[in-house]
This record gives sequence, structure tokens and C-alpha cells, in this order.
Amino acid sequence: MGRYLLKRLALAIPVLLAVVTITFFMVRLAPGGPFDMERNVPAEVTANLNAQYNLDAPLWRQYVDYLGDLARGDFGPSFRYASRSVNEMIGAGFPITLELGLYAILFALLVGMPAGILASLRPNSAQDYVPMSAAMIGICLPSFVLGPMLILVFGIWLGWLPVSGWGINPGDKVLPAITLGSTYAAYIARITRGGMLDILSQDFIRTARAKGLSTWRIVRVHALRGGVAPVVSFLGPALAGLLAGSFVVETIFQIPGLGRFYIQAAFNRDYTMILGTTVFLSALIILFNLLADVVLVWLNPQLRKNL
Amino acid sequence: MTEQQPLLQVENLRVAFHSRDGVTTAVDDMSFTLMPGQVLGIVGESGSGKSVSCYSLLGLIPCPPGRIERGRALLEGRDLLSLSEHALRSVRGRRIGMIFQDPMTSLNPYMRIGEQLIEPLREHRGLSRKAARVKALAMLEEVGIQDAAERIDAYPHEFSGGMRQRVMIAMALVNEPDILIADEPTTALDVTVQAQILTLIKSLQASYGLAVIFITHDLAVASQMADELLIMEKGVVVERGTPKSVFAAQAHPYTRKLIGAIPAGAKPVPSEMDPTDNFVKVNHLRTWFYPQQGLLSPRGEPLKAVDDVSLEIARGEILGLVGESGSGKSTLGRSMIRLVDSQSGEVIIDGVDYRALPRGALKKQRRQVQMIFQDPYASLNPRMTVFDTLAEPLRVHGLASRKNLAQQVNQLMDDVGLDRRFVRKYPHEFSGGQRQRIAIARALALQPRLIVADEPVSALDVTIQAQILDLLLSLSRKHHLTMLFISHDLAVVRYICDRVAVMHRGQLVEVADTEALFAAPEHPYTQSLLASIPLAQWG
Amino acid sequence: MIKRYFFCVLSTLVVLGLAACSDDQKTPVELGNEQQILHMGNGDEPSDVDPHTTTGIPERNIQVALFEGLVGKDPETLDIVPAAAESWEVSEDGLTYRFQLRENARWSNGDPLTAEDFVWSWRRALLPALGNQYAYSLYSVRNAEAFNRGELDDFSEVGVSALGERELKVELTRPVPYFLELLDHHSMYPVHRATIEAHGREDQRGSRWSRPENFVGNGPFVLKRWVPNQVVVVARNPGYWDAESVHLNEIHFHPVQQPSTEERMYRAGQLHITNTLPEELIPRYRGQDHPALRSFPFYATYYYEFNTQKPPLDDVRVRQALAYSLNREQITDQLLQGGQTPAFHMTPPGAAGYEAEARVPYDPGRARALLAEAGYPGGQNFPSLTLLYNTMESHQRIAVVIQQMWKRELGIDINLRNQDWRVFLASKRSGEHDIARAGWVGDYYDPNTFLDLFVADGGNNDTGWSHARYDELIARAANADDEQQRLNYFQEAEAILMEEVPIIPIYFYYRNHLVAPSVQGWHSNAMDHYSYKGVRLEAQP
Amino acid sequence: MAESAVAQESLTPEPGSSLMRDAWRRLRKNHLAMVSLVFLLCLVLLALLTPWIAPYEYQEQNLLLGASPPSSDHWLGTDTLGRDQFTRILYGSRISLMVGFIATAVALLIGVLWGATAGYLGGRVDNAMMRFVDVLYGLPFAVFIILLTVIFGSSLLLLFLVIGAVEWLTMARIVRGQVLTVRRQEYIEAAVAMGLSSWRIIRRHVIPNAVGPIIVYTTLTIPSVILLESFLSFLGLGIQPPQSSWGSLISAGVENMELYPWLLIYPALTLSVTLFALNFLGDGLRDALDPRASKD
Repeated sequence: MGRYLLKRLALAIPVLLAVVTITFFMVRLAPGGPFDMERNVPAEVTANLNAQYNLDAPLWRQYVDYLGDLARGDFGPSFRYASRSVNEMIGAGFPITLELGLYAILFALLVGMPAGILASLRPNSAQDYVPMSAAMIGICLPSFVLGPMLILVFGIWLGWLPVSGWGINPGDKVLPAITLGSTYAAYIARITRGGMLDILSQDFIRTARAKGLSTWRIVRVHALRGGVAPVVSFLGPALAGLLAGSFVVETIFQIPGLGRFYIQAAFNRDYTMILGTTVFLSALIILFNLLADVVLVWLNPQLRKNL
Repeated sequence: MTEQQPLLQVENLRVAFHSRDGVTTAVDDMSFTLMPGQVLGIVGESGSGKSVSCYSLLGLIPCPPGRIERGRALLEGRDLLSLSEHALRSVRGRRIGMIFQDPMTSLNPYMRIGEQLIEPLREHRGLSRKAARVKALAMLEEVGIQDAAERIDAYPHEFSGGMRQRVMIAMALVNEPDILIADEPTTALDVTVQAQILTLIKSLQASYGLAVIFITHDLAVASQMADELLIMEKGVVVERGTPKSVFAAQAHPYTRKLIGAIPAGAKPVPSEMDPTDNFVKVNHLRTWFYPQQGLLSPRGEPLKAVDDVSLEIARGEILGLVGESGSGKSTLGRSMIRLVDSQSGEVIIDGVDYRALPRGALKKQRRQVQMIFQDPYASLNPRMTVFDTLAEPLRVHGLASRKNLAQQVNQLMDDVGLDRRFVRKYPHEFSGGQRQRIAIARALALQPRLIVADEPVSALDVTIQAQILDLLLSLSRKHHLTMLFISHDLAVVRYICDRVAVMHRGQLVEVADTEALFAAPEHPYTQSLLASIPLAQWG
Repeated sequence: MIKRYFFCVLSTLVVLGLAACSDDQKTPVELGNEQQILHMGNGDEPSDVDPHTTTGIPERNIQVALFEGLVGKDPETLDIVPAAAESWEVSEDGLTYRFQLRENARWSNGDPLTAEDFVWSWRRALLPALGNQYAYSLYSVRNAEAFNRGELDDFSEVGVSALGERELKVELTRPVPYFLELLDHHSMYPVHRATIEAHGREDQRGSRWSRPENFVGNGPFVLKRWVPNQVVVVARNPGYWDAESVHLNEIHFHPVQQPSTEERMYRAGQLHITNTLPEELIPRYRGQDHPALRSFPFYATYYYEFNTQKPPLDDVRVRQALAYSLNREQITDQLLQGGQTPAFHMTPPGAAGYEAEARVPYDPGRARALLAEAGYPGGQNFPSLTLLYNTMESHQRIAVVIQQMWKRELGIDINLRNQDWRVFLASKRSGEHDIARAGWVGDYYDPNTFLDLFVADGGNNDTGWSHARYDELIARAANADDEQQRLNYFQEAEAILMEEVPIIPIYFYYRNHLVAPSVQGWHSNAMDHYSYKGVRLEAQP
Repeated sequence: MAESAVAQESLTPEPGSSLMRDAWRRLRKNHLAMVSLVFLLCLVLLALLTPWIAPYEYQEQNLLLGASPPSSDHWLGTDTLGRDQFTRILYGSRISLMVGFIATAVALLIGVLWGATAGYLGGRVDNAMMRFVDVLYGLPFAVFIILLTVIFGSSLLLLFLVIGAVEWLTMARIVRGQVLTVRRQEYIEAAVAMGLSSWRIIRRHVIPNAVGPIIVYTTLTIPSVILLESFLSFLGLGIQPPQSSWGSLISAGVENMELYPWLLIYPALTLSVTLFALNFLGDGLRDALDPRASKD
């Protein structure tokens, strides 16, 4: 197991290196520098600014220097947030985004899995169509629509929940989590349904029925473990994608997460921030995929011996 | 016995499947009684309704599309067919236990067997986890699991097939039911294991005074086990009686067909071959599988699937390769034609060293050597019509022009005895036997010189099996084929092969002319194989 | 059985939401009213609070609370009022200023604020290596530009010197009528030398001196807490010389980027003051005469600029045709509805009593005639021009409407193209554009900030237009002795600009934002200049 | 048990039919899928005929009218510039359907080929190909978009390519996963034994048998692509105003949700109904393309 993990992590290094390299040169290709303003400033000032951030060195030199810093785990200073380092910004934003992402996934699971399970028990009946259609709403209403709608209804008309913030006012995590999770609920419902249909047609389910077990117990004890395997392999990439894609929800709800930095950095031409968040998120994607694989193995004893 | 009340009384059972394409009657007007301690054998080929009838008793057929249209099934006065799902649950696993054909798939791979065993105890008797475990352990020992105390926490995949079937039996019997329904419990097992399991069921039946419904397609096995036989064809019971009387009377034509289909005796006509012309020569072939080969990790302990095997097949000869599952016989066949990469050795077919061929040349050479697979369901692309399946190799190897393609395909259909009208149908629309004919036609399309047939008849019904064997024999003569015939069924091998090679744990333990081998097996393993063949008892 | 699962789902949701449902929960605004804590929407996350390295409005809004320049502005009238300096004298020629600093002006750590602090701070603001992008606001000081450009190393030759503890002398290169205006700019704020030197080099950007735990300033508030992208909290500075006119205990600056989020936060009682109001909602608030709505003219102009180097825009008739065919009133009254006034000239009215007389009219008939005269009757053969704007919903709406107007009035087709802000700037600077959207916010409250944009070598003149007489007029205005004469020069310059139309003024900005009724003493003004002194929160009955 | 009995029964002589014709025959029996298909066809037809049937011009403004609720003049109301919303939805469907289908097709093409090749060839090739996907996953999307707008400006063609280039990554992963299971089937081994080229095996044997999840994912991709378009167009990559698309109408509707709810409701409803139709049709197609599916 340990060796397997090591090997997977070793494989991640070239991937990350490629991501860094491509990103590094890509951001430099984009017109406009980090210190451009509407008004022009004397060329000397711009030159001095560039010197402050090592931007006056030849590009290859900057690249090598950056890799050197990276190897030491230093993402460098942020250009846009002058008084902060990228490490600091990621350190501040990531835990929040991660928490948001986990709640969103939790919500998606709590809604999507029962819907999928219900649907799989009586395929092509009302018990299939109704929950699956309900779950589909999450896809019809993307977060930039659903978020403001939820805020309007629950935050302003009913006044039950705060309309913004994160961890400041009680209950302010509910609406963002629902908004972010709803799309995934639909996917999870579909995947759960498929996975469960697969498992429910297996011979050992027949064995379980022949034992006289109740449907509930068959689902819970016998089917779910195998049935959720596709959900688990979906969750790894999904969680990573969700972290990178949380900026819409973070903006709507005024959440100080990493997703906002990640997107804004590109528009600010905050080179170090773009690179830092990109490398960090890429590493996360790889990590979560690995995690999903580990959970899959943990769920399925037949795979354990292969490690 | 005379005083006893029947335990289960089934009357006029009729089960149908309703689909968009219409209504199919799976079981029609079936009646039987089961006395305590009686073993009832239900014999029939696939689709005869033998399983459906028993499943419907316990509400285990999918409804819809399945529907029980009429009949009663009285278990101590209660009609099982009219019970609610909830009431049926107290019957399943408590009054009636079931074991199934494939112990590989019938146990939950995600749960420790201990958990699976105590589940019915806790469900039906409300035993504590601890008490249930004690009982489960005792049951495991009773079905012959050694070191049960340790093995109880293992997962199903850590058991061999036979052991798994023992676990299944333990699970079915752990609540001491009155009736055991055994649905083809030994079909997926090796002969030697089958013999053990049959003995076990027999002894448990005796010691518990169980009533058993034994469902099988194998008349020989049924006659060994059952007190009474029901022979079913297309949902209808066509004959019933004690094994002795059934075999003696052979009243119904279908019964006669079944009995006649059991391969018995030697090869009718020996192949035309030249024993000096070794068409295939395998020298010291070795195929090992390594558990994992990685950048950083050293190689683990290899699985020696084929370990230093040498053999020859003469031109026109049919060589049988027998062995139990896991003995490496399939890997040997696949290694010979380079579907599996081997590590060392030599495979020379018709003078060409297959292992040394570059990829491109190999693709061209492949038409010389074809393979027929065990499972005709899996070996045909479900999304290609028969025509496409047969036309593809012809086109790819340029054996047919656009004009005569249809004609050639039709020729192949004729060769394997398939109606030309079916050429636009999909594999799933055919029966197993017909599918295997398609697979054979596909192999023949390239006019190969050598055919590796990997268990080509073991998934087929007996009557079909006989037809396919005859087809293979006639085709091999017609096209002067050389064949490697892989099988675990000694009777089949005896019927079709000129020579037999016995494989055991990756190595050849004995090679001999067929009749010589059957008459005087030399290796102890061969002897045990021969001893395990179930023989129909009608004498 | 499935019910059980749904029960789980439901109960989880309920638990998550429950805490919020209690009715006696007070909103942040209500709590703030009781504790004198002001919650403000502040647009964007500040990059720093160091006044010498930042350029943005969000930073400025915070710096106003943390620092104090020599002079300040009255938030109501925008008149110059004493701040760190209690009085000043200007020499006859307008070239020398002497400031008397307050005796009781102190840093938040108790150190006295001295004239030397200003000398050191301005030196720092001008240090080439610091890369202060607003250093040019000091350029009117003698030799400041040379020092900032690195042509002069000796700061003692720059025209700022301490004449003792509390007297500061500033010498200018030329008279600048609005020099006192400039002194309120954050680049001119003093910073605490010891603190900066304790946490890094003096010319180092982003050292940790500006963190709450290290911060020292001279403003009415001090930095208390700073959570990136969440809040910046400043707390009252008890040592501030005018502490008694500071009523607020804390101000919370919330970096809310989306106007719609901000508006919802206001409605939910999470903000006292919003930074903006979503355009779509302005008509609704105006229609209701909402008590919280504050609307006021803003010293800024929205305009389009032509690339006069490219045909056919090098033809003044074409430019005039395009300019005369815009129905500005329709844009402000029907489309924007936010109080904006149609702009018929470049300089917004108000500052220095200047009211431009030149007008670029709405006259579609003349526009058509001019276009025909230029060789494109009815828009025939008119080349396909592209209107470039930076990516934003509001710019897009205006562009779409103007595109239609040109189509309708002149029969010409204009393509729209939007670009990310920095790409947009780069395209404009390299002259790739035909017509580009632009906006200018007055740096100081004087017409000069608008009119000197279009001098031939002006760094911000992306039109390629140049006019000798215009340049001369702007230069003369800078050296004019008489204020009336100066304004006359501006009138003439503006007339040239409106005749030549290298730009089309479209509207003068209006600012709309929400201010809770509990906020007392808050003044909105044309420079959007915030002042927190005198602001008090009163709970509503 | 029962199914082979059925198989034997159903061997009635019948003229030949190809996979597609067979699929069509099956699809026709699925009412929900057929209703969806008819709906989608109508939608496409409407989109094609839009210039002739739209009651107004899509760019025609009436600032004096402003946003007005549905009326007999404007069936679905007007937007804040006084443009007829029904017309704009109709014109929007041209863009959105085109983008949705073409961009998804691009993603489908690349993703399926890439995923199938990686999954089928396995080993080092698989490893390298999937690591490449990982790298692309990691690249910052926003920077990528900015660069593209700079280099190529806004063009519809580019929009297809960009969306396709983004969406194919997930498609490739899904296909690869599916192919890994298909690859173990005996008919693949049989195809190898026949000496078929890898390319032919992938094309004829592997991909058709991985089609189920591909169809399902495709039907989910189309709506997300339609929404992605509005975001990219807003950034300057795709269509330019005054043209409309469903996504841009929805985003504009969100801003005006409280004041002018009809500006959100109708475009969102159009998208939702389309999505449901796609979904039902996708499920129907998946079943229809599987000759084995026993439809009850």
C-alpha cells in the first residue's frame, strides 16, 4: 500500500512540473502586466516596480528562480496583495474553500444518493422518475441562478438565513453549501442509480433476498458498498473541480475562499498567485484522485491484495 | 414415510413473463409434492423453467415482468404464492434455504463471510452477535471448512470455489430450514470438487432430515442425488418418477434425447493425421504473471500459470488439454497463439516461430490460427450483427471481395448449420448453441490451420453440447484442421480427442492417447479426475 | 425504511439552518448601532494599506481612516480644511508653502508627528526603487520628478524641508492653483519611519509594517484586524488630536465585489453603507424614494475615444457625425436612470466654478449631412469599425444602445468587442482600437484634471489627436495669474476639443449608494471622498 | 433462466436490420424519448426558421418601453432595453443549440478517441495519455481564455473549439474507465486473435460497447456547455451583443430577477425543458443502442 502511494505520488511530479511550466509561460504571453493602470506612469517607475519583483530578469532566469523557490515550498509574494505572500493567501483561503466544498459534497450526497437509490429500486416507475427529475433541477439551475434565488427566498423574504459571509453569522454556511452542491446532487443521483442498478442485478443480492432480508437491509448492507463505488470515483475529481470552481458561489456569498483568488489572479495578472493557486489546485486534483482510489480499494476487499 | 404429511405441495403453478414483445410462459401447470427428508431432482436444460418455478415459490422472480398467473404452493397449509412480501421474508432463509449455481458471484464480495453467515440468524432469530457467531462457526465446521475460527473473518475471494460453495451451504442451513433448494450447486465447479460437494449435501440432508429440491441440467448428477426426478422441457414437466424408473422407461422423447446426449464412449472416427508431422511444437514455454510491475517496486512472487511446458500436435490431430480451473490450460492455449505474452520458450506453428514474430507480421499470421472461446455470450460483440461479425475477418484479411462477401458469409452459415435468414440478427437473439455456432463460423472464416478451442461446450446444454461436438468433429475433418481442445470435462474430451494432455498447476503431468489414458491413467492426479466423473445410476 | 434516510437528510438540513432561525438574533447593523461599529461595503480586497504603494479606491477609503495629510477636505463642501497642519502660508508667487503642524498631532504609538516625518515620508514616496505609481502627484514639488526618475540622487535638492519640529516648507516648480487639493492625496500622507525601518527596507513594497500587529499611523483610526477577502477592521485611535469628534468605535470594511451581493447584504442588515448600487436596481430605489438611497453627481466623465490616426476617423467630419448622432438624454434617462446627466462636453460642472460653454450637440440631421460630406452618404461604403470596451455588463449595455443609435441615425454598422481590462488597456495603448470606451475620474477637484488629458504628449491621451493651440491653452492656464483668465483658457480649450471631437463625451457620472438611516453625519460628495470624523450611529426607534 | 427462453422464442424469420435501424425501432417504442425527440426537433426547426417567424428583430430596441411584462404585443415581455424577449429566446436558441451540439460533438470526438485509445492500449501509453489529461486539468482556465481572446479575438468557431477542448477531459476519463471493462471481454480477445488492427478494434468493438455512459454524459454536457457559452461570450470569446443566447439571457435575467422575473423565468424554463428532453432522449438512445436491453 505504502509503495503504491509512493509510486502514485512520484508520478505526480512530472505532471506538476508540466503544469507549472506551461502556466508560467502562458501567463507571460497574456498582454498587460500586473502593475498596469488606467493612467500611464513614467517608464522608470514601471521598471523599478518590475525590479522589485524580479520581473526584469530574463524570462528563463525568472523561470529557474521560480522553480527554485517552488522546490522550497515558497510560492513567492503576491503582486496584487502587496503585503501578503501567496502561501499566506492560500493558507487563508483554502481551509474555507475546502470546508465549503465538503459541505457541498455532503449536501449533494444526502440528496443525490437517496434519490438514486430510490430510483434504482423500481426503475422506470414513478419512484424512478420523480426523484431523478427533482435532482435534475440542480443542473437546470446553475449556481449563479440558484444562489441569488435562495438568498432572495431564505435570506430576504423569509429572513431565515444570512445572505452572505462565512462563519460570521450562524447559519451562513447553509445556502452556499446548497448552492454549490446542487449540481453535484444531480450527477450523484444519476451515478448512484446506475451503480445500484448494477449491483442489484448481481447474484449475491439474490442470495441476500433468499435469506429473507428486508429491502432496506439489502440496500444498506449488501448493495450500497458496491453501489457507491462509482460515486466514490466520481467524488475525487468532483471535489477538486468544485474547489477550483467555487468562485461563483464565493463571490455571490462573499466568502473569502481560494476560488476567488484563483480566478481573480488571472484578471489581475498576479503571476505568482496564478502559478501558486494553479500548482496547489493541480496537486489537490491529483491527491483527491489518489484518495478516491484508496477509498475504492478500502471499499472493495477484492482489490486490497493487489496493492 | 407413508404416515407423513407432504412438506410442500405445489399445484398447477403457472408463471409467465410479460414483455413488450408478448407473453412468455416460463412454467406451465407444474405440480409436485415434497415430503420431509425427500430429495426431488428437477432436470432440464436452460430455459426449461426449472429455476423459475422454484424462485417463484419464494417471490424471487422479478415482478414485473414476471407474473405468477395461477397455482398454489402450500407450505404447512400456507399458500406461499399469496403471502405478502413481509410474510415471505420469514419463510426465506428460515423455512427454506437456497444455494445457487455460482459461488463466486453469489456471496457478497464486500462482506466477511462471518457477517454474511450470522445475518440470517440475527434477522430471523434475533440472536446476539456473539451467539450467532458461535452458531455460524459450528456450521462452518460442519460443512468442512478447516480452521473455521480463523477463516470466518475472511472475505469470499480468499476462498476457492469449492470452499465458497461450502460457505453457501452453511449459510443456507444455518437456520436449520426444512427445505433446501439447490440451484445447479455444482455446475460451476471442477469435477473433483463437485463430487465432494455432492457428498456433503447428501450427508447434511441425511443428518438434518432435510427435504431438498435439487435443480440441475446434469441427468447423471440428478440421478445420483434424487429420490424422485422431474424432467422439464419448455416449462412443462414431461416426465417424473424415481431415477431408476425414468431411465428404465425413457417414456418421453425428450428424456431419451437427454440421455442420448450424454457423451459416452470413445471417439467415433479417429482424425486423419500424420503422427510424424508435428504441426505445432511447443518447447519449454513459460508464462508467469507478476502481481505488479512498477517503477520502484521489485517484482513480487509470480503466478506460474504455464511453467516449462513442451508438447507437439500433429497435423490434423485433435489434442485434448484437461485440467481443473486454475491449472493453466487456458493460459497455455492463449500463450501459444500470443494472446498472452510469455516469458520464454518456443512456439513453432507450421514452421513459424510465433514468439519471434514482429507485430505486423503477427497480425497477418493470425489468420492461420483461430480461437473458440468458452462463453459464447461474451465472445461475440453484442452490438454487431452476425453478418458483420462474420464479414469483418473476411474483409480485413482481404479474403472476400465486395461482391462475393454475402455469398461467403452465407457459406459459413451453412457450414455451421445456421439458417441464412438469421444473418442480420444480433447475438443476444440466439440461443447459446447457436451463438457458439456463430463463434465457430467466425473462427473458420479465415480458413485457419489450427484452432484453439477453449472449453467450447462447457457453457452449453447437454443436447446442444452433443451437436456442437459433432459439428467440430465434422468441420475438423472437412477442413483438415489441427485442434487444441481445452476442457475440464473428461467425457467430452474422450469423445472428440485423439490424444489427451493433463495439466496440473502449470505443468503437463501426463500425455497419452485418449483410450490408453482412460484405460490406465498413470498420474495420480489423472486417476482422481477420472474417479470423480459422475455416472448416471440406472443400472 | 427509505423514510429513515429522508429523515436523516431533513434533520441535517434543519440542524444546519436552525441556529439562524431564532428571531431575537440581531443583525450586524443593529449590533453596530449599539456599539458604534460601522459596516461598509468597500468594493475590493485592499492590496495593502501602505499609502505609498497602493493605487485603488478601496485602499484609499481605508487609508483615509488610518492616516492624515497636511490638509483635508470638508466632506460636505469639499473645501480645504486644516488637518495635520493647523495653518499654512503661501508666498506671493504661489511657489512656496509653509505649513505649521499641530502641536498635539501624534502617531498612534504616541510619538509626536514632526515636519521631518513629512520630509522622510515624501522622500520615501518618491524613492525610485519603491515604484510608487502615484509619485507623479508630487511632481509639482521642485525636483521631485527628477528625484523620482532617478536623475537626481540628493533629496536635499527636492523642494521639501523641515524648518524645525513643526514647520514644513514646500517649494514648487511652478504655481499650482490646486496644490492644496493634491495634498489630500494618499501619496502625500506621512508614514512612521521607525515602524517601516523595523520591518524591512524603506523602499520595500509589502513589508509587514502595515499589518495590524505592527501598524502605526496618524489618522483617527488604527488598523485592528485584517482577514483577507473578508474584512478590514479599524478601531478608534484614542491618541488622535481630534479624538473627540470621532464617535465610531470601529469601522468594518467588507470587500464585496458584486454590487448585487452588497445590496442584498444591506437589505439583510449586514451593511450600513454600500459602496455602489446595482444599476438594475437604481430605478426601483429612485421610484420608491427610498430613504437609504444617496444619489449625487460624481466628478467623472464617461466618454468614447476615437483613434484619430485611423481612417475614416482621421476625418473630423466623420467624428462629428458620430458624435452628433448620439441621443445622450435617451441614454441617461431611459437606459441608465441613475441620475447621470448627459455630457455635451468633457469637463463635469462644479469644480472651481467652471461650467463649460462648448457643446457637442445632438443633431442627427447635421450628422447625416457631415457623413455624406465625408463621402459616406447614408452610411454607404462606411468601413466596418469596432467599438472596444472592457468586459463589464454596464459598458456592454451602453455599447449596444449606441451601436443601435449609429445604425438608426447614420446607417452604419459598428462591431462590438470586449476585452479583459488589462488586455483592453494594452490594445488601447498600442493604438489597435478604432473607438474605445473610456472614463475619467477627477484626480483633484479642478477642471485641469480633465483637460490636460488631451495634450499632445499626455500619457493618457490614447486618441492620437494633437492640437497646438489646445496644448498652448492648457500650458497658459497652468501659469495664469488670474483665476478668471485661467478658466477662460479652459473654455477655449474645451471649445476646441468639442469642435475636433477626438472623444465623444456621453454622460457625467452619478454615484448611487445606500446609507442606513441610522448613520448620522455622513456626507456624500462629488469626489467620493470619505470622512469618518463626525459620523455617528443612532439606533432607530 | 427466462431470457434465453425468450431468445429462443423470438427467432422468427425477419428481414435483416442494421444496428441503427434496430435502434430506431426500439426508440420508437419509448414514448418519453419520442416526445423528447419531437420536442427537440421542433426546437431545432424553430431555430432554423427564426428569421422568418420571429415577431421582431433581435436587436430592435425600444428604450422608451423598457422592461415590460408579457403582453399581447410581446408574448414573453421585453428586456430592459425594450427588446422582445420571445424573439431573443428564438435567436438565442440558434446560438445555444449550435454551441451546445457542436462543442459537445468536439468534446465527444476528442474525448472518446483519446479515452478509448488510452484505455485500450493500456500500460505506459495509457499512463502517458492520462497524465497529459491531468496536466490540462491543472491549467488555469481563466488565463487560457484571456490568451485566446487576445490571440484570436472573438469567433464562434473558436468558442466551439475552446469548450470542446475543456469538456473532452472528463469525457476521456469516463470513456477510458468504461473501455477498461470492455477490454477484458472475450470478444475483444477474439478480435485480436483475428489479427485486426488496434485502431479497428477500438473503432468497431470497443467504442460501440462503451456507448452507454458516453451518451449519458453527453446529455449532461450539452446544457453545461450552453451555460458556459454565456460566460465565455461575456469574457469576449464567443458571440457579441446584440446577439443573444440562452445563457446570456439567463445571466441577465438573474440580475433583474426581483424586478422583472419574466426575464429569468422564460429563458430558464426553455433551457430546463430542453435539458429534460435531452435527458430522456439520451436514456432512450442508450437503451435503444443496446440490442440486449430487455425493455419492458
